[in-house]
Amino acid sequence: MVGKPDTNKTHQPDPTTTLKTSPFSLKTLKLKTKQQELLIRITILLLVYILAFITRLFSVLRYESMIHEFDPYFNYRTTLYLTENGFYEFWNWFDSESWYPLGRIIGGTLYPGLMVTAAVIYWGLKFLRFAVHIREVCVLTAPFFASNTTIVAYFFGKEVWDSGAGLVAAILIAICPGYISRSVAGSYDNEGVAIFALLLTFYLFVKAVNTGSLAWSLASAFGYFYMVSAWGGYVFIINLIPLYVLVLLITGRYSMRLYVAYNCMYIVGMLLAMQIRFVGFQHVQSGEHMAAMGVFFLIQVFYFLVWVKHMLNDTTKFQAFLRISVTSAVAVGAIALGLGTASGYISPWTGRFYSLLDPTYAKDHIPIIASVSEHQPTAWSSFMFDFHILLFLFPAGLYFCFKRLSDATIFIVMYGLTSMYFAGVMVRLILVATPAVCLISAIAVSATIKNLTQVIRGKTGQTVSAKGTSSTKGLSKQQASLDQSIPFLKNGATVLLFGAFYLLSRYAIHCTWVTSEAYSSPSIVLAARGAHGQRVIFDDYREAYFWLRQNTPQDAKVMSWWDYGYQITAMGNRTVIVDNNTWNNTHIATVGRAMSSYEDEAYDIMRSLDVDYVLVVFGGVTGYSSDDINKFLWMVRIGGGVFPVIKEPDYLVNGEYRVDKGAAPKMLNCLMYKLCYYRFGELTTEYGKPPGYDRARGVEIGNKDVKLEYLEEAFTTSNWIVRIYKVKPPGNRW
Amino acid sequence: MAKSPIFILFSLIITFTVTNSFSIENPTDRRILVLLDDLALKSSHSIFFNSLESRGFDLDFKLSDDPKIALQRYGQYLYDALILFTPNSERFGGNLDVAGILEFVDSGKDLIVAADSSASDLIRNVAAECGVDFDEDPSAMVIDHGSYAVSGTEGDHTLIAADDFVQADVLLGNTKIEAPVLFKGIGHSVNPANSLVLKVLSASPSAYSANPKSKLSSPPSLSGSSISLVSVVQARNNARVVFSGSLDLFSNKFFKSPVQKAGSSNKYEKSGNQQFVTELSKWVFHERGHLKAVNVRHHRVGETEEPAIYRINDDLEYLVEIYEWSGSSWEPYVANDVQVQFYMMSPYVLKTMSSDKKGLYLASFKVPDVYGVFQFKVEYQRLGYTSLSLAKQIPVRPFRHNEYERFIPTAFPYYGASFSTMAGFLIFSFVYLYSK
Amino acid sequence: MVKPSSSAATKDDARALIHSLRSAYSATPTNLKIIDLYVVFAVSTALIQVAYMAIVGSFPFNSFLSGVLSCVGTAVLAVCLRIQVNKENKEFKDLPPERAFADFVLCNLVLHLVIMNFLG
Amino acid sequence: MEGRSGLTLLLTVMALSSLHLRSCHSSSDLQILTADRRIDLASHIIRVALVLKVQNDGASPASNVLLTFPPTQAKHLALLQAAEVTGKKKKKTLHTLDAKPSDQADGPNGAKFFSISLRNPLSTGGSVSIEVSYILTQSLEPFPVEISQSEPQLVLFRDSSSILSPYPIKQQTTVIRTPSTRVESFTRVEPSSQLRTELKYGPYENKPAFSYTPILVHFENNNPFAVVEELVREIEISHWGNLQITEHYTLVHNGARHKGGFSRVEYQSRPALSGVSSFKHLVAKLPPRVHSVYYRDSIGNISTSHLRTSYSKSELEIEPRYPLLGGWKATFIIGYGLPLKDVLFEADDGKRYLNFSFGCPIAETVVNKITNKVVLPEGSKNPSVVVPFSVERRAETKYSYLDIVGRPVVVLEKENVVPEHNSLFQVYYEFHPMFMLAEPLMLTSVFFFFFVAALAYVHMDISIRK
Repeated sequence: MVGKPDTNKTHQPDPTTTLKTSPFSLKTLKLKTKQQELLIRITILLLVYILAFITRLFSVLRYESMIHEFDPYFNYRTTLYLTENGFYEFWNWFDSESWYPLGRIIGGTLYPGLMVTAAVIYWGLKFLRFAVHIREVCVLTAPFFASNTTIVAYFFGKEVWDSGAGLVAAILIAICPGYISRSVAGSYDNEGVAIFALLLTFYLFVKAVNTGSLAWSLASAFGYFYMVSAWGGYVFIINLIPLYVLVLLITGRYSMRLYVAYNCMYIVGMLLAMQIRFVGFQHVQSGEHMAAMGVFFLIQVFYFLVWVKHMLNDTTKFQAFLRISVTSAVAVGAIALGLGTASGYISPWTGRFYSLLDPTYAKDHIPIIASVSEHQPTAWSSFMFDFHILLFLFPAGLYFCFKRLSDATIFIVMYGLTSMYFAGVMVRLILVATPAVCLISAIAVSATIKNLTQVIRGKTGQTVSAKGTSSTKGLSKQQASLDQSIPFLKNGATVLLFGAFYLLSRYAIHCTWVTSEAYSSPSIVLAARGAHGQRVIFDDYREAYFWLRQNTPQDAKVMSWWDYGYQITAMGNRTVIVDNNTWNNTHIATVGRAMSSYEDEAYDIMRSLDVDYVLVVFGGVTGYSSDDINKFLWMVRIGGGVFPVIKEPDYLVNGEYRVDKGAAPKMLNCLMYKLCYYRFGELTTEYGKPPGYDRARGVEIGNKDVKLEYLEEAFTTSNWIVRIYKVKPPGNRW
Repeated sequence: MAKSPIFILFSLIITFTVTNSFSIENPTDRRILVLLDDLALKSSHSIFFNSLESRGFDLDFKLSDDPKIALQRYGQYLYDALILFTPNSERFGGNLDVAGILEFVDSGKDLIVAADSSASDLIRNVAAECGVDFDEDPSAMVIDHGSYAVSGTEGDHTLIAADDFVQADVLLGNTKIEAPVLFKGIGHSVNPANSLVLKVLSASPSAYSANPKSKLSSPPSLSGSSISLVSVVQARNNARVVFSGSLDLFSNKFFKSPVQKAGSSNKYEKSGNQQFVTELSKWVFHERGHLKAVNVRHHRVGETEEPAIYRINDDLEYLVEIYEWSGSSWEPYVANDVQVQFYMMSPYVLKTMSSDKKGLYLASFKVPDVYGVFQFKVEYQRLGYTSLSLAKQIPVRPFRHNEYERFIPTAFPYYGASFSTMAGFLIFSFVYLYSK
Repeated sequence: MVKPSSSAATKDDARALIHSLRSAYSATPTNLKIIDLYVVFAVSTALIQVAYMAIVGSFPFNSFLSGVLSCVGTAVLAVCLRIQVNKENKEFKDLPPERAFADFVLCNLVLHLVIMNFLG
Repeated sequence: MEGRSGLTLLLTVMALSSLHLRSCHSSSDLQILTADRRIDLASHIIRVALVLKVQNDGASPASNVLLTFPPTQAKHLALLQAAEVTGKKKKKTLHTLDAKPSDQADGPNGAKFFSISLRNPLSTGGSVSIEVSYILTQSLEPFPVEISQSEPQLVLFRDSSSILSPYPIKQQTTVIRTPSTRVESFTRVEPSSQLRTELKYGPYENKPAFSYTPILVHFENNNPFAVVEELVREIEISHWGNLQITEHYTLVHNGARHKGGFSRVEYQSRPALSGVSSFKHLVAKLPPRVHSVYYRDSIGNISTSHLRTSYSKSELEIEPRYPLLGGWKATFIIGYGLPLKDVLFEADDGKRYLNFSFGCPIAETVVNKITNKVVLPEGSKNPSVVVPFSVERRAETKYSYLDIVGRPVVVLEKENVVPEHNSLFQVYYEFHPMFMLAEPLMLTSVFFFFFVAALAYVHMDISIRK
């Protein structure tokens, strides 16, 4: 707590200082040796590196060093297993504790990159005799990789524009909320390392395109491999890069370098990616990867044509040749693709992919995807929240890029535009867009500032020559107009410059504020302000999970909604029916059905699944709004999607969802309602309100004397947030 | 005042001794509480009681309104079985009530209930809770003009000679009951919803249940062989309960009296009651038909120790030993219908186990080609025997990455190709380097 | 009525093409020719495998993939090498052929290692 | 369980007759003039104070006095202390005598002997008065064994109305203190009486040796039956001025098992009526000037704990994540640091020694098995231990931050530990201060190399650019 403010105070000025120094470095560039500039650059990078790490430690200071949210708990559990049992056991791990009774092949159904990374770090530290706990390693993995990302961002920016832009990009991405949201300490999730891998791949690919060397493209292939091993988002890469190649071909910017870069990267990358069991043959089978293959063949044909054209330098003959070959090629390609899809050899696109292309798709077709909050389309506010001024710098950056088109800038532009679109479709994909936005805005910032400084310093000639390529034409034009009215322009420039600095400092402040307020709470421990403004901690989740761990039989099966599956297995160490890896819709629907049907029907379902305990999350006492009652309609929908006996209208009263007296009779008597409100009617939650007043919904509940016949209350946490019920054995005499 | 603590002390000590008498090692009951309406029953039913005592039970007779009736003290049951010869008392002394009796049964103890015409609501409730419904009409009795017992005085045919026994040696012993059983009392029907209740002695098709005094106005609620005279319930926890519609069934009078069934010429000196009741009491007090399954184990074929997890397509063996309690010792149980399931939401394997005649049952089969958390299930319910239900959880995993078959012949060309390319690469690099 | 004419046109076009191509190709330096030979070898192997797969079906799919991809990969890499060492390509003047070949070897090594892993 | 002990109890009852016969020829000719015994059943730790006045009628002087315990008690005997009293009420002084299990063969039905060796042998006709205090653990059987949330917890205590002794006792009384007046029943052995929370047996006159009359006291005891099944304390010495203690607890409520469901409403609204035998929080008495105290378990911090520090002692009040009802378990870890100068001293022979408390800091808990691991700094040699009572000792090696040869660990194990065991123990070891420099040197060298590398890089960088 105390440590928090001063840490970011010390690093607050960073952006500004660095900004000051970047032009300063330009100036010194002529006057003194390059070492100083290098030194300054390195120090800035170092500071940024540290800043990126520290700014993500709010959660540790506020709460403790712990794993956040849901999926990270699975990752943590698997990492633990990996470190304890070694890689081969992990690779072949069949987990019988989740998805009872089906079980889950962990090794074949996860992206191992994250776990392996953490484990390697852990083993490394242990080898150096640093007695750290694996939890600490997991907690700090995301920030660590965020720091690495800044370095990559620097090089990328340098590659695309110049080192100044690189530095700015590094700074921007170091504190950009859109990225921080998924990489604070404790959010031990694939995205943490994936963004690093993504940016690295892109950087290396651009590098390869620029140099046209096999080595770089090989490196980018490895980057791609790491990305594939880390996150499902690799599909974005495997579609963006071909698209980029295609665009270059169309705009007539085709070059041998491109050919070299793409082919090597594609072939080797694909082969490497196939080594990940979860990905397997998708590269040659699923429709999502076909674009890349198509472009691969296309570019071969194209190369061949160019070659032939070059061989026989006579246009008429070449056109004839073109006619033949193209028609035949197109025919062959079409037939092949048709056959592939017809024989079901090339699988059609998956639901998530569809929902990417068409935002409304999920809502009507796949409730299980739509039910996840982070799959919702993004609101403008969240854009503003996550990008702040970058949102305005982005177009400016695009403008600069277009002003100085090169293969690299085209790439970054495309990356920016596509990822922005996807970010608009799904909230979580803001993450993918963040690096692009940062880079492009960085270009804008550095370009403007450079121009302004040059204007101020008046004598641009040398700087231009000094910075070689940098937008000579634009500047010299400015020169022309600039010669007449220097003083006025200078003042304007100074003003603008300070304005820019002001904006950037605003950005920095905004970022720190967002990080500390919004993105640093581990949704497993809830904090609230008490009556006298003091901080109240609701630690009910862990209370319940630990109770399960200590006081239930080792092989007890716990039924809960899938959100809590990972946490129960990781912290409660008990078998669950469904969990957050939503691979089997029917199984989840069964649980949804049990929750939404009457107690006796539910009892049969639970018996058939050997359920011993039922766990529900209930916010009625504390006013915790994301509880099972508010999620209940999704259970009904998902259950009804498979079992038509469950009908959503039965739980609604003329279209509205309510739990008070006016609620639908089926609602008042379904299992979920009973379990949440069992004996809640006797409790007075708020002064001056009748007993049984639900603070999360703000109503007095409709069914106050809930009787349970087949279950009994086994445990309820101190704030009632988690309630656990025991399933009774069947009747003795009947 | 000064005496009670000592009494308590003794009762405590006794309870200690009791608690480990009803053990899995010796399922036969020891101490039986007998509740009577009046102590006269003690003499009028002495043969029955004496037979029990001679078989080593110690009976504790109490009047139904005795204030010191208590089945348990501090959560320890003082008795293993309860005999209710109290057809008419509406409530018991002490704190014993319907709930108490049912709790007694639900904790694995045994119960004999003898009702009679005008059976009390208490009895009716206990019965109803076990799926036995006595005739609502309080004054109704079972009347049978077809197969009544011929006796000196021409009665109203409420004394009937029933001989429609259930066919189960485990219930009624091996020796066939020749003479019909005398019955005089109320009839009941078994609730079809309850699968655990079973008719032991049912009335003849010509019987019906009505008030013998009054004229039969409406058709009788119960009639024909749907009327059950004596029924048994074996609860899921193997507690055993007997319901008899007649108290006299157990009486010395009926035990001794000769019987001749109407319409049949042969006449017996002695009714079947004694044999019937004795055999039935042997069953209900777990002297017979009590099974136990011990050291359940399973392993891969050719191995001995139990693995923590199986792989798909493993061959495994499942063994269990089943013994039957003979009243004095555990004898090997011999049957050919014990089945084991390999179960995950539905049985993937269902196999009848082969038995060497010494109680060991064995089944060997191949794990199906499905991974998941399976269970070995033995659900053995045979008429009259205690039901065995064993479940043992075992996960089944898919192949490891190195357990798939290698070097498939069809793939050799591919191998060849890839190796040839490697070779080609080497050759090429040589040629390329030295070509200049 | 269009088709025959066009087909006829294509026929003699093709003949002319072949001829001029052969003449043009004879001018290429030997080291490029070696590479071309290598490429042809790789591609043909790939095609054979595809044909074989079409016959016996794609049961050991990973083996098939590794087989074909190794060929394709080598071919592509060889083409890349060809591009880089080709004197006529201005883009690669600053890239010495030794470096190019070293990269080529590196890529091949990686490729074949992965293939080995993937084959079984 | 009850059944078996019950049977043994019956057996003892039957065996009594034979005892009376055998008692005449007992080991020596001592006799006890007066004996009075106070048994305190207030908590689940039974503390017994026994005052004997022993007289020697034999010809030969007796050097030691025997005490006898029935086998069940001997099994649960946690601590046995004896002291000789001299002087009268006003200026009475105590001299501790050492009491140890005697090697003598067991008495009738396996009664175990403990011998107290007197300061100076008791001459013929002389008499001495001895104060014996011993502690029994886990000798209260919950009965009924399972209770629901609304019921109070009843327990049974078994003993003998007359003191079991190898010597005839002229006059004796036994007073049993119960936590409350709610006594369900107790065996009467006249003269016996109950007034408020005290049951008085006796005075009995002229009981022969080995006389034993079983009594049962069945009473309500709602005090927390907090038992630590296993406690592992790791005490790590760092010569940089800090002593780090980490304690791993496995806590269980050892009273009557909880039956049926747990209703939070009941528990919140009527704490007086429901779950009376459960406990929410415990108090750990830590040494003064503790710092950086933490309280966590395998899944993270536990936020409910308060630390009160004063110059004399610090109290840490901890709440498990959930209230412990009968049979419920909780595992947790307490860690804290201490300034080294409070606990580490230098002996005259140049050795250093750690002086620290042995037992479990949590009040009124029984520890079934305690393991104290003293981690000495790397490079310290031949450690030796001084403990006021018998413990098992092992040696281990632990690798911690930047260790090369590892740190020697002294492991001390003891079973059946009660708060009275919280006495100081010492670990002596030799340590050369040079070892303190090892780690800083390593670190500095690493940094040095790092900078050299950086330097090299910078120069390389220039060479490329030029």
